Amino acid sequence: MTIDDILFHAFAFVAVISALLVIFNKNPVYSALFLALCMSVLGAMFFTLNAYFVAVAQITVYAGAVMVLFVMVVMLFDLKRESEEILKFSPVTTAKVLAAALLCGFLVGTSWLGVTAVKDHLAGQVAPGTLSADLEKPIDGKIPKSIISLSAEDSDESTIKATPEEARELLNKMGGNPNPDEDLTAAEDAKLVEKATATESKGEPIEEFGSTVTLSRALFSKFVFAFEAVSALLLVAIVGAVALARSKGGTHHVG
Amino acid sequence: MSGWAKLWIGTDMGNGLLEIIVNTIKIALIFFAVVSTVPLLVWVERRGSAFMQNRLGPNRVGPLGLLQLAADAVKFIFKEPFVPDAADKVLYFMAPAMCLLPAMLTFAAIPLSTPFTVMGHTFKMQVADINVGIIYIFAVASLGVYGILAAGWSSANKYSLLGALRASSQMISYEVAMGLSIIGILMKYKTFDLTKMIWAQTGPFNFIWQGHIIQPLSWLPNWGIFFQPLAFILFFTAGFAETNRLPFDLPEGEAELVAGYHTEYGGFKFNMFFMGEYGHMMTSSALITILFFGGYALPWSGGGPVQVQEFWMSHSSWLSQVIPLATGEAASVLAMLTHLICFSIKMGFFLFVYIWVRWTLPRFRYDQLMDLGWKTMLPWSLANLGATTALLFFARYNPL
Amino acid sequence: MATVMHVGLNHYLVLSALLFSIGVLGVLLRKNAIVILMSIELMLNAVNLDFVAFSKYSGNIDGQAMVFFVMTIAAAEAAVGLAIAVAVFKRFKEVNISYFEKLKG
Amino acid sequence: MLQQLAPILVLIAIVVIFAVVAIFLTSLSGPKKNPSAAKQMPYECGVPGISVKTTKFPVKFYLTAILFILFDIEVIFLYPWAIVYTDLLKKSPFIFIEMVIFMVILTFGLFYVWMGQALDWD
Repeated sequence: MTIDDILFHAFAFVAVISALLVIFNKNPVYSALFLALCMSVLGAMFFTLNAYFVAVAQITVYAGAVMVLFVMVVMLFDLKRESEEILKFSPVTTAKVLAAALLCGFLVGTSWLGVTAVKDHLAGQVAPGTLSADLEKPIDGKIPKSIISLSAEDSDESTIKATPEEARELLNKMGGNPNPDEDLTAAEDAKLVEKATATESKGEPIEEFGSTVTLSRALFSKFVFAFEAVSALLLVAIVGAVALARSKGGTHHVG
Repeated sequence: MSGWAKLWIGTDMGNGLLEIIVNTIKIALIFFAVVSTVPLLVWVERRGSAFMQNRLGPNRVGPLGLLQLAADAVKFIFKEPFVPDAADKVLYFMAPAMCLLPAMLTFAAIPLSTPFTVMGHTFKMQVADINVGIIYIFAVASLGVYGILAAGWSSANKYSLLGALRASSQMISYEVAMGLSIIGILMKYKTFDLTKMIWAQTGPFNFIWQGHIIQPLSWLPNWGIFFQPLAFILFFTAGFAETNRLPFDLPEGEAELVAGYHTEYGGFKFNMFFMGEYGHMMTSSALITILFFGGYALPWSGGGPVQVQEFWMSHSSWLSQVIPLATGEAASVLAMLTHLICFSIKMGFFLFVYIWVRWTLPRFRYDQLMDLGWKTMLPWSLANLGATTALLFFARYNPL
Repeated sequence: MATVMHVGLNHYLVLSALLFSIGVLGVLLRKNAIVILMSIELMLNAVNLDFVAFSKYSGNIDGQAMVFFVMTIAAAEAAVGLAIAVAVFKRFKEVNISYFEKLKG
Repeated sequence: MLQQLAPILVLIAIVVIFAVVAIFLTSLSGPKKNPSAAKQMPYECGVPGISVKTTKFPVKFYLTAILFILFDIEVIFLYPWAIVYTDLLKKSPFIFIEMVIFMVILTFGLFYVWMGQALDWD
């Protein structure tokens, strides 16, 4: 057992306990604070998964912004502790708990069995871009820098040849190519080959998987439509929130 | 080696039991260094303010009133442990720690100096070398709001709650402007790593225009402030608001809100809020130094830290005779000390400016403060971002 | 035991499933609209964990990119959801979910 | 993996231990607790307290928080963009144009908020 394993179990324990406290605490202020804790722990877990920027973004956005809003609203309302029991014994409550447990069972079962099945299926035939055959071992892909960096200006003469398919595949995998399905011209193909092979022969400094640069390249090329859609979503949310907050309050009338 | 120590091998805590122990001690030392700088800053603050207002300040206890710090500490420790009846007990006790922790965690990512090597073991002058350093600092700093909100709410006092709400609203308002203001400089450095930022600022002032390196004023250091002066002003101003210091100390406006969110706190618990505030102040001074003033690198030193290391390589034979160290190791230790002093001077200057401004400017009104954040700083940082983007577009985009 | 304790993709998926189910349970059990919104945030977080874990174990960065979009949606949902909750609170002095039945267009 | 996180965890442990020990020890070192009805009341500058808490707070506080979330997301998208901007610009102006569109849409949101007086404190 390595420290990674120990930490995963520690983080998982804290995350699950704080998640349970979110829903079973009668005081909404504590619920919100425990949710912030849960989100921070998940952020730390992302850090151990090499998703550095995602981890800090998770803490900034969820723990630092969204949950602050929740805490502020709960404190402003000055909601009292709920007097009603959350888990009182009744057929409806039992059904609810059973439904959630069943959902949990399904999710755990499918993910556990599914991963094992994929593992068995892929044993021996590793295809790049698919799940790695041995799912106990994460792909800590060390990716040559000049494959990621499309702007690498110099490309020396190559000794080892990579096929255009391989080069393109590597680029697609990193999200470096804005249009993975687009047919490249012969000249562009040649360039890709050059780049891929130049790296192999030169042994340049390598970039770690999950680096922010790789992520940004994917975010602003492959996901450009989603990125622009985000701006529209935020605009709508701004307008909606302002309109709602400025309204005199309430809906129409008490029924 | 015990099993527990073995687990840490391969992490940034070092390789081997010795390095792990030394690194743990180093982390504790940096923490206590930050904590013990607080009374010193308080002393500077009180003496400095007295000097500015033509008073004497604390001058009775010890030389120059320096022992006043010890007297204050003793008083903090021997106060009656007081808890208001209506308080939410758990949060009331946790809130000071929730304020202190983010302040200390942000300082952890600050590179204080170059790494040094002793007996073949290399140690970094930094608690954690995080490759997304600057965003990490912003992320953790934004968690500081919880301590304030928790303190205000758990005290069950309306002054506390209103003070906490004011403080948190103000902090989040200025966080946006703060985040936006540094994007221009990030475009230039192309990294989130604080050490790489320092290295990007070595050498003389230069920039790239259409593929050519232009060096108009070679006597200027290559510091960020010369590229982004407006960003510096915005960042510095936002720093005051983030630390809730004058002229932005509305949360603690004595006339209206008593002492703000820590009205109901006393003794050591109050002291921890204080440590948190000064910790944030130190982190923000250190960040300004790193982003805009070349960090620990000496200005006009040519190749920066490399040059300093080489200088000590040829001038450190005397140290090798005093203590048994290889020349390279002695040079690395001396270079580390040089850079540490350089960093302390730069950071100390900004800490002094914080104190200076506090006793110079009057307090804003709350609506003026929010207007400044949303209607002045935010548009200006957006304008700065737009101008930088456009300028870089013309400088770098070459359709040919 | 050794294989169970050795962390692989399975572990992240199971943890994510647990958190998601806890979120679902919160939505089902609680009456307080704000706690229900929190439970939804919890479910979105569980999905984020899945995305990042898959990204790591398949060597594909796309999963991490998706997290940003989930985050945006979660933030927009929280902003608008809480604005509605505040509007309801101002009217009824409580944020019980049953009051939302009285909403009219 | 965890290389960079390890020192942070150690620091968290140190700070938490420091806080717990300090608060615990100072609660022992101080004079005996000597509560009185007046002392245990919420502090009201000396006059007898009227209410424990007030529930009337301006809407502005949480409206600020809502706007903060939305602009924070914008900033989070700008960070990764900033570090690849100049590199990708060498190849095509695409990276410039996409951010211009993004920012124009969001600046429109800021304009709406401003015109709608949501940023005014009165």
